Amino acid sequence: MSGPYSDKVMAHFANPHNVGELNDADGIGEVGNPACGDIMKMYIKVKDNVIVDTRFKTFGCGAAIATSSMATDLIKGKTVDDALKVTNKAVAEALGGLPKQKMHCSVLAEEAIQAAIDDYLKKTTGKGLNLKESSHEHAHEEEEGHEC
Amino acid sequence: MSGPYSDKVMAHFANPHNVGELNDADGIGEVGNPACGDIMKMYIKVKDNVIVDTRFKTFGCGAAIATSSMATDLIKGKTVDDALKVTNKAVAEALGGLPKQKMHCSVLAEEAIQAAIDDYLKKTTGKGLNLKESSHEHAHEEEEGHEC
Amino acid sequence: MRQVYLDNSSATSLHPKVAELMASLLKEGLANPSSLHGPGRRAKEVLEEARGRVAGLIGAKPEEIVFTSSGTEANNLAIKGMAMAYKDKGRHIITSDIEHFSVLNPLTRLEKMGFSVTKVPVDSNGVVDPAAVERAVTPETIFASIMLANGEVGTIEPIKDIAGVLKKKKVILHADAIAAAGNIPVDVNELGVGAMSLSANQFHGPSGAGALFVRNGVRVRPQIDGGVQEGGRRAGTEDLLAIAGMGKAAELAAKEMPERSNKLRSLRDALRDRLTKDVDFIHLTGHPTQRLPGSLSLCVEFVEGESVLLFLDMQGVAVTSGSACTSKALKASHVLLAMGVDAAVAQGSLHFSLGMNTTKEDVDYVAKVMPPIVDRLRQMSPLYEKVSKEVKA
Amino acid sequence: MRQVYLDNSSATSLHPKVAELMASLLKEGLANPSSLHGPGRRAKEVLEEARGRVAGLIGAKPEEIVFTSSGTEANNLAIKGMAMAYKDKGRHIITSDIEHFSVLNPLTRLEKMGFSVTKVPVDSNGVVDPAAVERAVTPETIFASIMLANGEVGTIEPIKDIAGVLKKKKVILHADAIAAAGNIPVDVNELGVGAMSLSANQFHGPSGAGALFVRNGVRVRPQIDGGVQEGGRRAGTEDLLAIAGMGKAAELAAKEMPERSNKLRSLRDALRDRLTKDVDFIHLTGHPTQRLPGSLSLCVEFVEGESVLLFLDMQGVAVTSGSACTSKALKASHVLLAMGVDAAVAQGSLHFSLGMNTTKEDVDYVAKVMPPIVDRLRQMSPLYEKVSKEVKA
Ligand SMILES: Cc1ncc(COP(=O)(O)O)c(C=O)c1O
Ligand SMILES: Cc1ncc(COP(=O)(O)O)c(C=O)c1O
Repeated sequence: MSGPYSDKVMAHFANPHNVGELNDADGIGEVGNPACGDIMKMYIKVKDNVIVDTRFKTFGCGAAIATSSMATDLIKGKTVDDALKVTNKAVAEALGGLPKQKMHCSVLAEEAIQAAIDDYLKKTTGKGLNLKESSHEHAHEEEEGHEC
Repeated sequence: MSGPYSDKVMAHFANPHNVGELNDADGIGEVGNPACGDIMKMYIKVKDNVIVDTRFKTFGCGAAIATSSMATDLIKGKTVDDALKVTNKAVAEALGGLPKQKMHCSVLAEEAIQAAIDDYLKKTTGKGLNLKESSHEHAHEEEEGHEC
Repeated sequence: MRQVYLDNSSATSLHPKVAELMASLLKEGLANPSSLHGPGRRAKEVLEEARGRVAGLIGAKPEEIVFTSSGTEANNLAIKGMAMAYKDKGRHIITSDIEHFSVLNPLTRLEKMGFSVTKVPVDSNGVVDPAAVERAVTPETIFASIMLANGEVGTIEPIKDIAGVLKKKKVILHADAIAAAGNIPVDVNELGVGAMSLSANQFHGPSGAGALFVRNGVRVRPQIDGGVQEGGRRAGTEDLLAIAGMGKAAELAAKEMPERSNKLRSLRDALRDRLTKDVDFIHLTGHPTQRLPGSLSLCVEFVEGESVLLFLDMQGVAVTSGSACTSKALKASHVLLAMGVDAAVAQGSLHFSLGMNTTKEDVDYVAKVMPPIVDRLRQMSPLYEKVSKEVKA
Repeated sequence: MRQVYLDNSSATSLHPKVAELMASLLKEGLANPSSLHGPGRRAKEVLEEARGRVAGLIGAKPEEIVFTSSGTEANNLAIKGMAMAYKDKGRHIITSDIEHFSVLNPLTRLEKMGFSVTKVPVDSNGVVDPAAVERAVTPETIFASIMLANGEVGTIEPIKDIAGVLKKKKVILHADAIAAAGNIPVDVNELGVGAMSLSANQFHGPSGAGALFVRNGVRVRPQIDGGVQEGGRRAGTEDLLAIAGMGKAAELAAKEMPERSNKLRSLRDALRDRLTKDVDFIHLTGHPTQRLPGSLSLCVEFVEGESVLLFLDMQGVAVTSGSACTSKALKASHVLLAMGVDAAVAQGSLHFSLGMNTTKEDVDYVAKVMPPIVDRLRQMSPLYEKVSKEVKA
C-alpha cells in the first residue's frame, strides 16, 4: 500500500541496525533539536583510522530512525575519510528515496556522522573538523521556521 | 412527491376546465406576452349580467394553464361585478397555493378576467373598465426584466 | 409505466460498474487519505488511482488534476483562482455569451472587484468564432474561458483553434469541458488548454465529484482554504467515494466512448427525424453536426416548454427545457437568446439528452407520446389558433 | 491481525445504517434535484429529507441549513461569506489560537484583503475565556469564530457564554462545531450562535457532506457561484448521496447519542487509566472533563508521535499525532503549542479517538500493545537515556 515511506525505509525503521550505545566509543556526536522533532546521537569506534563499530540512538520519526540505521550501516568498515564522504543523498538513495519533506532527516544523519568523527578527531588529534553551523538549523531559519 | 406544484394545480393542469373558444362570446380578453412565456385569452358569455359560460386558451407553463382553468371556474355563474372581485390571490388560494415565482400567473388570470369583462362592457355599454396599465407588464419593468 | 430518462445533461444515470465499485467501497469503509496509518494509506491509494484514471481520460498528468465537489466548483476554482493568481499581470478576461452560470457568475463577481470581462458572441448555431476571441485580446488579458461543448444545445466549440490564437498572444485558455469530457474525445495537449473543468455526473459517474485540470506551470489560488489536500489547491477532506466513482467512470468512458457515441448518435438522429416528421413547427437548435452525440435540442413553436415537460413526465419521460418558465429566474435560456432564437420560440425549448442506457424502445416511445402532447397543448394555445387560422386562410 | 480504528477524529467509520441507505440510493439512482420531472422531484425529496434531519440534530430550521462538500468548505463559507456580506459594517474579526486551519487560513486570506483579526489565547486546558473574547471586541468587529470542540485535544469550549457576551455587543458568533456536532448535544438556539459548521464524517456519516447553519437574518455571500442551489448560497449540483448519508447519520446521532457517549466515555476512561498506569511520563492534554466523549489526547515523553503511530499501525491500530513530523508543514500542532505544551513534549503527541464501533477488546488490545512500543522507542531515544540516567543517579 502506498505509504509515505519506501519498503526499505520501513524495514530499517521496524528493525533498525546498530541501535544502542558504545561504552568504549572513540567519538560521539549528537545533532538535532527535540523541539524540531529529531535528535540523533551517533557513537563510533575507530581502529587504524577505520570505523570498526558504530551505534546510534535517535528520537524522531520513521525516517529519522531509518536514516540513522542506514547511516551507521554505510560508515561501518569505512575509513574516517571515506565516512566523511557519505552524503545525505547517499543515505537517502540507499533507502530507496525519502519523501521530500523528510529529506532533512538524511541531512541530520550526515551531520551526525560528521559530529561523531569531529569528536573522535578532537579527542585524538586535538583538532576537529571545521564544521559549519549546522546546515539543518540553517535551513530552519531560512524557511522562517516552516521546516525543522 | 414534492413537486413545484400542489396536487390541485397538477389536476387543473392535466385536465383543465373550460378549454377552448366561445364562438358567440360576449367578451374576449387577451393578456400576456409570448416572450415572457404566458398568454391567456379568455372568452365570456353573459346573460342578464351573469357570466353563464366561459372558455380560455393559454400559452404558458403549468401554473398558467391551471390558473386559467381555475379562473374560468371561479367566474362562471357570477355576476359581472362579482367576477371583477376575483383577485389573483383568490385564484392562487383556490388552487392550494402557487410557488412564489409562479404567482405572476395568477396575476395574469386576474387580468384576463378583467380584459374579457372590459371587452364585454365596451361592446355593450360603449365604455370599458378603467383598466390600469397591465400590472403584469408593470411588475416586469420594475424588476428590470428579471420577471416576466 | 415505461420510464424514459432523457435528461442526462442534468445528471447522467450511474454506470452499473461505477455503482458497483462505490457499493464495494461503501462496504469496505474508507478512512481519511491524509492519515498515515494503514486505512489512511489504503484511502490514499483509492484517491490516487482515481486521479490517474481521470488524468488518463484527458491525456493529463495525475498531478495536474485537482478534485472538486462539482463541475461548478471546478469552474469557480479556474475563474477566480486564475484571476487571483494573475491579477498583477492584468485584469481582463474573455468569455462567451453562452457559458454556464458557473463561469458567468464568478466573472460577474470579478467585475465587481475591478476586473473587466469581454463576452464574445456566437453565431446562430452557437459557435464562437476564434477570430472574435483573438480580437478581444488586450495587453491586459490574463485568460479566456470558453466552453468545449454547450450542455443546453449540444454545440461543440472550436477550442483547439481558440487555444491556437490565444497561444500566440500568450493568453491562457480555460475550457469548461463539463458537458464534453467523457462524451467526446478530449485531450488537453491536443486542445492546447491551460486549464479545463470536468464533472463526473456528465459521464455516468456520481454527482459530488468534479475536477479541474491545471497544466503544470499554470497557477490557481485555492478558493477553499484549510488543509493541504490536493497539492494545496483545494482544502477539505476528500469525498473519496464520489472521487473513486469519477475515476471508474472516466476509465469506462475512455474505453466505451466509440461504441457509446455511435449508438447515441444513431438513436438521437432517429428521435430527431421522427419528431421533426410528426410534429410541425419544430426548430432544431445548436449546431446540426458539430454537436454532442446524445444531445437533441429543439424548440416547439406555440407551446411552452414546462407544459410539454410536465405532460411528458406524466408519461414517464424525463427531459429538460430552457424556457423562462422552467428557470428560477424566469428568464429564457441566455444560450438560446445569444444564438438569436426568438424569445417566443425559445419558450418552447426542450432538450432531450440521451445516455448510455437509452434504447431504441425509448426513442420509439417518446416519438409516440410526444406528438399528441404537443397537439393537445397547441389546441389550448392562443398562438397556434392564429397560425392555424392563417394557414386555413 | 486485530484491526483497531481509533482515528475517528480524522474520519469516523460509516454507520451501518448510513451505508445501507447510501447503498440503496446507489441502486435506485439519483437525478438532479433541480430537475422538474419525476426523478428530479424524487431527488429533491431526498435532499429536503436530509436537510430536515440535519436541522433536527441542531435545533435549526430546515431553510437555515446550507449543504457543503466538507466541514472545511462550511468554515470557508462562514468566514469569507460573512466577511464579504458585512464588510461595509466593519473589518475586524475575532478568533482563537486553537482553531482548525479551515478557519485560520481563510482568516489569513482576509487579513491580506485588509481585514484585521484578533486571536484570543487559551489556557493550558485549551479553553477560551469568554471575557477575553469580550475584551477583543471593537466597534469594527463584525463576527467571531470560535470552535465548539477541538478535534485534536477534545476540549469543549464555553460557546454559550461566548455567544452571551457577544450578543450584548451585537457581534455574530460562528461556531466551528465540526468535531462536536453529532457527538455531544448541540442546539443552535441554546448556544445562541449565528452560524455553525458541521461535517458528516465526524458523526459516522460519509466524507463529502458538510453543512453550514446560517440563522435566518444572518447573511453569507456565496463562495461558489453559479446556479441557485441551496437558496442561492452555494452553487453546484448537490452531492445527494453524501447529503442523504449525512441526514441519516444526523438522525441516528440524535437518537443514539446518550447511549453512544456513555459507552465512549467509559471506554475512553479505561484506556486512559490503563495507559497512564502502564506507561510513565505521559501527559494528558486538553480539558480533563470538559471534553468530547471519545477523545483521549496525550503526549508520550521522549518518543516521537509518528514513530509510535507507525509501530501501532504495524499492530493494526490506527491513531493520529500532532507532532511536527506527522504534519506536512513539519510544525508541531499549533493547538498543543497554544496550550503551552513544551515543543519537545508535543513531539510525543498522540490522539486516540474512539467511535461507535470501539469495543472493550479494542481498548484492551491497545493497552497491551502500546507499552512495549513506547518502551522500545525509548530504548532507542537519546532523550530517555538522559532521564533514565538521572533517575538512576
Ligand atoms: C457546460 C457546463 N458547465 C458547468 C456545469 C455545472 O456542473 P455541475 O452541475 O457539476 O456543478 C454544467 C452542468 O451540466 C455544464 O453543462
Ligand atoms: C474542528 C474542526 N474543524 C474543521 C475540520 C475540517 O473538516 P473536514 O475534514 O470535513 O473538511 C475538522 C476536521 O476534523 C475539525 O475537527
